[in-house]
Amino acid sequence: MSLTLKVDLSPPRSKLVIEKSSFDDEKSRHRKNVEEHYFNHKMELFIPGCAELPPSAQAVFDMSDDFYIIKDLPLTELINKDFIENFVKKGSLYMLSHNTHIDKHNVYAVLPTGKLILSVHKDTYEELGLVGQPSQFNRKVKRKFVVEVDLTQDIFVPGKKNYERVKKGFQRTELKADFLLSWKPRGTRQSAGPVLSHFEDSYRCDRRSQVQQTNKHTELLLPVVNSSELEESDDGEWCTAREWYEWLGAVSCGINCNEAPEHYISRYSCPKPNKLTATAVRRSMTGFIAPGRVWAVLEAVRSDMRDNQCPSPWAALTVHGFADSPVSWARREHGFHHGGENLYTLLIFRDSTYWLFQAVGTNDICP
Amino acid sequence: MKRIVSKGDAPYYYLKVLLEFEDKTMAVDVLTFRTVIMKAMMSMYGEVGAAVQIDILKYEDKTISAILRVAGSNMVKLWGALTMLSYYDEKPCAFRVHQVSPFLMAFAASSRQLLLHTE
Amino acid sequence: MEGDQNQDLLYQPLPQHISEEKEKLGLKELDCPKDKFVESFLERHIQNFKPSEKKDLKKSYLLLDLPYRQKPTVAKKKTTLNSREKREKKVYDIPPEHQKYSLYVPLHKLWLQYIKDHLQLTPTSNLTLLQKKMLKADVHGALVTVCKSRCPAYVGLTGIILQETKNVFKIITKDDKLKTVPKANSVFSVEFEGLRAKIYGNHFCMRSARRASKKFKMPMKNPTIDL
Amino acid sequence: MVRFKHRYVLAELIFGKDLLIYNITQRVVYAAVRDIIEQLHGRYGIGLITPGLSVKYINEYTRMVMVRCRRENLKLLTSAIPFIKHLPDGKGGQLPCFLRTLHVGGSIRACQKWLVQHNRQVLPTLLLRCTSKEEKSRMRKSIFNSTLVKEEPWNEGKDDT
Repeated sequence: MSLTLKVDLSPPRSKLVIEKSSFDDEKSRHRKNVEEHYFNHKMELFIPGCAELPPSAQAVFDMSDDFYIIKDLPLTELINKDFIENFVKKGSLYMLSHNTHIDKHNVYAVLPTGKLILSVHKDTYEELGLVGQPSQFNRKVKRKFVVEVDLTQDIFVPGKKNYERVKKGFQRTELKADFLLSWKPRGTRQSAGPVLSHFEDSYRCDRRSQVQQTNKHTELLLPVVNSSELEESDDGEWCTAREWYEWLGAVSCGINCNEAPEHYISRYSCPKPNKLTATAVRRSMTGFIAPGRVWAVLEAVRSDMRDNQCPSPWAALTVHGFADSPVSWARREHGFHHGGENLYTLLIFRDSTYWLFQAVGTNDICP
Repeated sequence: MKRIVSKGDAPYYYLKVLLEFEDKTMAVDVLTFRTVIMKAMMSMYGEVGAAVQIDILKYEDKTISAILRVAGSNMVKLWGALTMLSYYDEKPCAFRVHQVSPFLMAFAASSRQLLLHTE
Repeated sequence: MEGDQNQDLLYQPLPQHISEEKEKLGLKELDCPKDKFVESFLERHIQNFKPSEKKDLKKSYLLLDLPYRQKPTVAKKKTTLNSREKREKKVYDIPPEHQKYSLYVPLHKLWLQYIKDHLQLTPTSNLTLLQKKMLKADVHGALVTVCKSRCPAYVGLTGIILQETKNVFKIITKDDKLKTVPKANSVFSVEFEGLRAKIYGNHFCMRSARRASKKFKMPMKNPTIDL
Repeated sequence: MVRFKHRYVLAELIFGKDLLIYNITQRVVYAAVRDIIEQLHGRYGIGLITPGLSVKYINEYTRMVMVRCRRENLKLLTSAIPFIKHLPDGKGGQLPCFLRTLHVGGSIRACQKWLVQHNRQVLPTLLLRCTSKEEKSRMRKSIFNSTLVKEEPWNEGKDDT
């Protein structure tokens, strides 16, 4: 009987992974976590107790690191032999289609490992003629398919069967998109200029730099956390990790949580116990950020904390991934569903322990 | 090293909403805004629905937009009630739900609205 | 086997112990010819015994039991092979030495003429009428391309149709390979005279002879063009 | 078997102390239940409860009401029933009244069985309320008649009082 009176009012599932570890631990996965989160669009560093960013972190933020946007780039250009030889194989190339929503459009990405990932709709998939996997998130009704093409394979050259097939498929379907691009040549620290000149002749390219923003807080209440304990204490001496995470979110969104307004409006206030701090600084960077940049910031903050450049008990580094990226961490598939959450926060303590919060939405595989 | 994985229902859900009146010049203060939400819940889910605790974490009266917090189990109810609202005080209006997330942090950035300046 | 034994029993001489005691039982040898005895026996026992019946009796044997007689079978003359035999004799198979694209180019040319004749193509021809005609047309010899398929491996395949069965097309490709492509869940495109017709394989799943005679109804059983 | 499964809620109408008989119809109770659901659960509640809701039985003398609803929404109904405070008396006024849920059954038959049993148990309490002797004897007689069929040990003791 189709007419059921049961109404499902349960919210969509979500996952929050909280990990506690130490940077010195050999098994620590923080490096992998940072480096495998390929497509980031916002990075935010929050340091309480300082009016200014500590010097080395400031230096990393100020460093210019541009990214490019290429308009209406056909996918056939991505399997161009010159392009693969000169750029894909000679550095870390990050490319992500822009203004494509993963729940509505086809989304393409090039990972620094040389994989071209296409998250395409059923109709496109049937026309494309390349073998892929149905998406993890709607297995029953196969609506999305993920196709992977390894660009760095030795046999992936013109004339070979697989190459020709991919090329024909791209030509037939005439797939194209705006792409965000960032390229780091291996070894040398030169800019990604050559990539731009490669495309400049035939496509509209734009050079962009990240948007920086600094916010200063004064008289802010800080929740007290215990670096060795994630869970609630028996006598309420510190806040739980989850409470802290919510609070940091509130600060990032510019919510004043020092005092709660009347109950009719909101009952949220800074979790207890808390401590007043005179100043705090929040620096953010928005754009297309390569994981290397995030890693540099993390290293800088850690060295600053080691050198006692700032009197803060901890520092928090939050990295937001693209909601429409086809992958979250490494090659784990990512979808949008309700929110497309794809972000992580590192809470760095002075004693080189850290907490890692990985927030993923409904259409995500647990990292 | 310790790892906690919390799956399933999140304790709270957050919604980024915008209230739109046909009459663009309408000025709405935070108390009225709260009342609009309560009225919406009242008509859809009755007194039981109106009793649901909804926190307005942040409110901007220029754009009439807000960040709401609601218990996970009531999120679908709230979202539904906001969607069904069409009149307040006999003035046509509508809620636009921009973002929904179980993590408040997710509202700090929205990659879909990012880089619109490149257009 | 059992029947044989019974028969033997019936015509056997009397058992030993009876023939030994003949006198005691009062059995006598016949003192007249056998047929006379039978005649008088019948006359005595059958009421209204007509002499004409006697003739009938003479004509045929009177059997005391009825042995099974097999009818001699007449072998039927076979004119055609059934489809299993055809398959066994590899009538449908195209031998490898004939799997050459160049061999079938004339067939394709012939088909182009045929389709031109069949459709009576003019710049002003009615499109719906063309579609209807195309639906009934024979596609052997047409140059088709698989432009969409649920299975990606078939997409992009181009060649001349050599055979059409209920569920598959057999296509010879330009590099002399014979491919069998199922009609279901694929879309084929045929090009001729500057026109491109798309064949939705899901609605084409029938033998070509049946397709020519079948009436296609507009709300089809499988309604969508979705694969 | 594919069918809609229902639940039947037996409730008692309580109008303060007086024993007057009011003219309460099935329609009045139905409207009251719907109104209270709308007030408590809004349009959503109405949407859930309306298919399958009906007042199957009402007895003005014993003041019993039987309300039917779909099995999935039993909780919705039973949680809303106690909030009914008034019933219209048919003359434009409101009658203070509330419903006391006595029994929930899966079929009308089960509810009827329970109701018969219940009424039998209630009869002796009516006896106590009787004032005149004549009334008392009439009551006794009717109790005797109703309990004669099944001899159960409890009514002998009660009869003596």
